[in-house]
Amino acid sequence: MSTRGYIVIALILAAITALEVSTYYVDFGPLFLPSLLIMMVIKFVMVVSYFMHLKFDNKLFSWLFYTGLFLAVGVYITALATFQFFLR
Amino acid sequence: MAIIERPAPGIIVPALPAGAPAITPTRTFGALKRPVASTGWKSWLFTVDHKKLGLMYGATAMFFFIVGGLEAVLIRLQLAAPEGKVLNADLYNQMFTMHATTMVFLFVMPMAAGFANYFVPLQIGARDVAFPRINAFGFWCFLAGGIVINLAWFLGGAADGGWFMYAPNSGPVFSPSKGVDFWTLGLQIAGIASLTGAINLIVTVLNMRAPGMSLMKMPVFTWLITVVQFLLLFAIPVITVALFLLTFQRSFGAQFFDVAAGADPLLWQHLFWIFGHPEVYVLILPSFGIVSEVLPVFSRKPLFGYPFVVFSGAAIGFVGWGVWAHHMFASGLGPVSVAVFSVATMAIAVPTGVKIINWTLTMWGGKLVFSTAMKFSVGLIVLFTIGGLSGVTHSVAPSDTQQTDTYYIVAHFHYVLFGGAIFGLFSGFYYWWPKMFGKMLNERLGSWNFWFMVIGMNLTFGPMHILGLQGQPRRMYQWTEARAGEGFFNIAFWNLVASIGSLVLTFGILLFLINIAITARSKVRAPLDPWNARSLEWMTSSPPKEHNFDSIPHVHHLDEFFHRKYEEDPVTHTMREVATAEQILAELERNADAHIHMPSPSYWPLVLAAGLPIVALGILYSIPVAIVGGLVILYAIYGWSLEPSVAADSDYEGPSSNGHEVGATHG
Amino acid sequence: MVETATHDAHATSTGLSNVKLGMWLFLGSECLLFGGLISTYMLYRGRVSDGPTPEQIYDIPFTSVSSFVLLMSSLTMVLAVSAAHKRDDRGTNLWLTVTALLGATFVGGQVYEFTAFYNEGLGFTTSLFGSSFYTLTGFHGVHVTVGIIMLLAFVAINKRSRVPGSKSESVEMIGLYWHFVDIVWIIIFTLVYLIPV
Amino acid sequence: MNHRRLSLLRTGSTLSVTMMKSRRLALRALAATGAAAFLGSCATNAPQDTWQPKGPNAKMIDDLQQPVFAVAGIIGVIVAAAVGFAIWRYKDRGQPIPEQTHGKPALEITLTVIPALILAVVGVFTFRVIFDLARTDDTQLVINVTGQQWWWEYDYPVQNEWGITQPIISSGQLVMPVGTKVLLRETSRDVIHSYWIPALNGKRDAVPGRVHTLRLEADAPGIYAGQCTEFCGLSHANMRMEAVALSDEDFAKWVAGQQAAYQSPAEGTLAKEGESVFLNQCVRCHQVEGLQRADGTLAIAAPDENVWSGAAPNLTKLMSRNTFAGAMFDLLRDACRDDVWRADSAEFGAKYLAGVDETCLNVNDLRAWLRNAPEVKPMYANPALLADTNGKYRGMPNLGLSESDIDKLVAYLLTLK
Ligand code: HEA
Ligand code: HEA
Ligand code: HEC
Ligand code: CUA
Ligand SMILES: [Cu+2]
Repeated sequence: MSTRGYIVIALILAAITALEVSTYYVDFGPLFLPSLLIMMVIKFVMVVSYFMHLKFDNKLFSWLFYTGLFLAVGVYITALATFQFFLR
Repeated sequence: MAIIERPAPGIIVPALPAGAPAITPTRTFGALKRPVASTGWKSWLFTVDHKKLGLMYGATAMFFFIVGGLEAVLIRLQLAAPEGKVLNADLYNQMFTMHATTMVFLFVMPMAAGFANYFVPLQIGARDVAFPRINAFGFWCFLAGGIVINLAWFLGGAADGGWFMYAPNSGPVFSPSKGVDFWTLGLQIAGIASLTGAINLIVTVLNMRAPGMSLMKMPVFTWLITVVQFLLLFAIPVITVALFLLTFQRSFGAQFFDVAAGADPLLWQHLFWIFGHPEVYVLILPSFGIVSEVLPVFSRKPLFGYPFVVFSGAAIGFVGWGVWAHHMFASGLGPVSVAVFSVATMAIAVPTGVKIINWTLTMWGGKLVFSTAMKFSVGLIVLFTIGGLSGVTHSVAPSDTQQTDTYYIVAHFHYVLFGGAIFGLFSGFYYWWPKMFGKMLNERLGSWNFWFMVIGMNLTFGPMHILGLQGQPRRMYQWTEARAGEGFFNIAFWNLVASIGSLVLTFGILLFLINIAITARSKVRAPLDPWNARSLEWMTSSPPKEHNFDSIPHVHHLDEFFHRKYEEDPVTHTMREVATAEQILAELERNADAHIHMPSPSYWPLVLAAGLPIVALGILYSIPVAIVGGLVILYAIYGWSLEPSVAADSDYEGPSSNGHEVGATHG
Repeated sequence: MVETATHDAHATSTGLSNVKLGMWLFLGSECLLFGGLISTYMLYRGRVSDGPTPEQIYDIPFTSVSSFVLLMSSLTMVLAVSAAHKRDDRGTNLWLTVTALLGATFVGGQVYEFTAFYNEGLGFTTSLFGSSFYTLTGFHGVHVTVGIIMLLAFVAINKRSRVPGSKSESVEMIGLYWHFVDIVWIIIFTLVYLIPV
Repeated sequence: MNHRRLSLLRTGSTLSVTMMKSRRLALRALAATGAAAFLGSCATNAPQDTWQPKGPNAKMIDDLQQPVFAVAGIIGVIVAAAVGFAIWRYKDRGQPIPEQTHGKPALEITLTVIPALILAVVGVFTFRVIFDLARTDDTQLVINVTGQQWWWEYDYPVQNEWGITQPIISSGQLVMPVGTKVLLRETSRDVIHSYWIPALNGKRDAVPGRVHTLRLEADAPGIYAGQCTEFCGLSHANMRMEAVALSDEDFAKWVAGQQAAYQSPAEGTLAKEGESVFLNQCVRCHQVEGLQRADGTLAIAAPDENVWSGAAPNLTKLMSRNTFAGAMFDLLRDACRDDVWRADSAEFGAKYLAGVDETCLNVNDLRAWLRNAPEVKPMYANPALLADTNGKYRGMPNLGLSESDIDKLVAYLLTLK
């Protein structure tokens, strides 16, 4: 990827961050939580895919990393669910 | 210790000159010169050789086995009769906590790590692991952790909260001695060993296989060890979090498990068991791997359903992540969670069953040779199944609410741990001893060893099924005649039987120690291929040379070694010997590689690991000491990162010149 | 320097570099570490005892700026990696130094934030919220600090041409670690700061 | 909460229940023959036997687990037999090295699917029982249960239909009416404990900061033994409990007795002297409802200032129970105790309600307790350890009483009925 490409990615990331922060000032209503989470995931995936090159690298790296990531997400969400965390 | 004595090279002396490879020091950063010795105590202290480290893991773990076993015997002596007086309540609580901690973290895990270290590189045809220095660092962390945990015995009392250390009972008020602090910090340090070991071995397996060794040609032991390393890779950080929270609460006043502040004690339980359940598979899978090596060798048949065994191993590893709350069926999770975890737990019996079935079918139609190793493996099949089936009765959550925290659970996990994990390890001792030391353990004594252990183990843990179903709870320093009942199920009788059984068991294990001692003195060398084995680790001298293989073999089959020795008769479909082990080795020697770069010894791993217990003790007694420890660590990291993994002129010149390198990297 | 010692990637079974595989494995493992800390925080964030609540003390504009700084440090990091691949030593050192400075700005912000919170009555031992907040963000801060040390140490060693092994790979590894610390913050920023209790 | 409400909800699924039953019968027969052959005859099993349900909740568990044990047993036997056969049949007798077969996928898959199916069936029944055991909507009597190091407190909230017009606080023995759906609401004041009366139901942890429910129901009057089963520190082994089931009439008498007004001992008796010792020494921690100080004010205990867990057993009706100190010691001499425990259903209530009198009192253990409690029951009640607990005791301390004070106290305690 070219330097320019990286800068474009960074700008997009910056823009999303700005949007995220704006939720703090503007009322997004019921979209608030989903939109924040989606923006978070987009940023995450962009950094991982482009800055960390996962998108272009050998698939094995993705397997190793995403196994850990999804395991963490699955296990901890389940654990929180047993605390009725998502019902409160 | 006898087993770390490095024996002289085997009888089949390879063509290579026996002299130590020439390694000269390079000037590196640091106060000391780079260590070079390849014999003497320094060669052990600074070694990065996976085989030496494997033996060091093994010897240290064996020591802790005896410690943990003696603790167990004290427990049984106390419980032999009602109102036991051998230990008081406080000591008893420390005893079972440390018994479990020692057995799980300081015996089975490092013993398996020892086998993995020694044999995974050999089985995949590598010259060392991917990161030899990190490997050495791991061993020293394990040792340091074990020392820190046990130091508490001498500094005011050991940990006393049970091995799962439930909050808030493990908090500063309810467990006022420093035992729990030593426990958390010690486990934290030992955890580093497991984590670094996991990364190291996974990379080794992925990257350092001999040419032709595809993943589905790897020996099952290596496969299951790899699964274990993934379990550790993802489980260790969870216990790390739990331990940090507890340390922060006990040492720095954080409130994580302080109910008065609104904390929920179930948080600890979740964190512990999210780690803890994968952990039990960490304990058993290496033994499953060993058994999967031993059974085919002594049945003279390949493992039945190799891909099923491999995939079921991976499946166990995976499903094992979704069942942790079966340790919490009585904790008050609510019916939905309980139901989900109950059914998930049942599911795990399926892949485990696949293994049992395949082992039995491996024996089916074979030509069974009952060496001691084979006996232990067959013993495992039956005894583990008993433990696994009682596990299934726990998985039925409502009946578990009757069973949990009784001796019925204690029976379950000793059957899977002793009848499973330990029997597997013993099978491995007998099977691989000639490989590691060039001498055979005595088979006659081995047979006695086996039978005493089988009988002792059933006498000890069999009655615990009855005790538990009769309602005797765990972790009671005394039991009372008043609630013993009468007749066949009388608790007093079965407690006594269990205690006697533990002495039988002790005698059985003593026979093993005697066997080691006798073997160490014996001058008889083991034959090159004593068992008619099948996999690559047998395709080199016993014990293997520092660089493992003179030339890296090219692999064409699962069970490569066997297929070099035998060919199928196209008419009768029976196997015909076409080459002896000696011939195959001689062939490898003729093609020996030139320019073998072996990683050079280094003292940084030891220095780095030594910094950790200093920090730990500093946290407990005086922060300046902790800072000193931190400086030691920084110094060691700095020195380490400037040191090349292979000293400049350590090239080992072999007779021929088709170059092959170790493939070990920086690290 | 013994370049032969560090194995060239093509000689491994997968063709991938050992160190890089190791690094990704480590990062996969770190997911479970931070997952645990984040879950602990999520469970406890509303449990404030008598102490201040998150809404009372969080300074969203301030944290937004420092989050932004950290995000941009990922850009400079990736430029450093790029330069290293081009064997541009000066560029590498320059971008690494900038990255370290941005990281230090972030950590400085965190130190300021911690002091401010402390002055507003939120200590480590004040409430479950306090304990879990400081533990989570503290762990992250320590990770950033370690990253800064790695960056600066590399620059120092590089200037004296004493880097063992492949330079570009070393920079890439530091980069992976650094970006990981950044993505953890992306999650923390949303879950901890932006989503109210 | 409806007194004696008949549960009609159950009849809804008669069909599936019968189906379940017939299958269960077959499996049970198998299990029974297996067990009989293996275990021999049944004598008096230990009082905490988990295979002898004495109430519908425990029965539900037992009905579920018996077939599971049977299935597990059968599978165990099959595996052992297969291994045994292979050992015997394929032992090396000089036969040639066999063909190197690598497996038969069809066989493999069959042998994988069968266990999966068995477990699926077990899973379905397990589901049902889990949810049945979690029900709270058919409760007839509620009792709050609080665990602490190392005893249980029972608190009967006001329930007029049971004649409970003021809260009853008791410890050690849980008294409940027979054939009644009792719901325990459990919590803890310090660490996690677990409430378990095996004959009546499985365990449920008592977790500080949380309230968990547990259904109990006994079929017949009697005493059912239990034990704290979550490791809770030093005296975990000594934290026992008993559930006492009484007929409705007897339960009503018990309730009345518990609510009876306090009667101060007559002037001039040893017991009266004991009362003043009690006021001096014990009221710090132990509440006796209605007990008045010399100046006529009510004596209110302040255990929270003296005991880390914040409570000590309420002694108002101490002698109405048979045990003390977390049911570790008997208040009754052995002979009297056996008389109560072995009484048949008809006589049991009367014998239990008689409580403890001078002839039956187990003086030795009670005196030993008063003389030096931490010596007979391990507790962190050593003043040297108080630094960790802001000067509070964990458990009852050694009060250094003189023998004559103990005489007086015993006499006084005997009046608390
Ligand atoms: C080596 C370690 C090991 C292994 C392999 C297992 C294996 C299993 N364990 Fe065990 N377990 C422990 C170690 C282990 N366990 C420990 C240490 C504890 C206690 C911790 C503590 O509290 O201190 C514990 C506790 C424990 C509990 C909690 C009990 C309680 O505290 O209340 C439960 C509950 O479900 C459980 C279930 C299981 C199951 C279902 C399996 C299964 O994996 C077993 C599967 C195997 C088989 C079933 C046999 C072979 C299969 C066949 C022949 C196929 C046909 C079978 C059927 C159709 C049933 N275990
Ligand atoms: C791998 C794990 C492992 C192993 C191998 C063992 C082995 C043994 N265990 Fe262990 N045990 C656990 C793991 C293990 N245990 C765990 C996890 C717990 C739960 C703890 C808790 O509740 O927190 C537990 C709890 C536990 C209890 C319950 C305590 C309680 O709840 O109160 C008991 C009681 O009998 C017991 C007994 C034994 C015995 C008799 C052995 C025997 O097999 C030991 C045999 C070994 C030896 C006897 C060593 C040989 C020694 C020699 C040969 C010495 C001779 C040499 C010289 C004199 C120089 N164990
Ligand atoms: C500092 C607090 C404290 C004081 C003072 C104290 N006790 Fe106790 N006592 C306790 C605690 C706590 C227990 C529960 C101990 C256990 O069972 O683990 C207890 C238990 C008892 C029991 C058993 C009660 C039951 O129902 O199980 C009796 C009887 C008793 N105490 C009598 C006395 C008498 C008489 C005195 C005064 C001479 C006294 N106690 C003083 C704290 C105290
Ligand atoms: Cu209370 Cu164990
Ligand atoms: Cu488990």
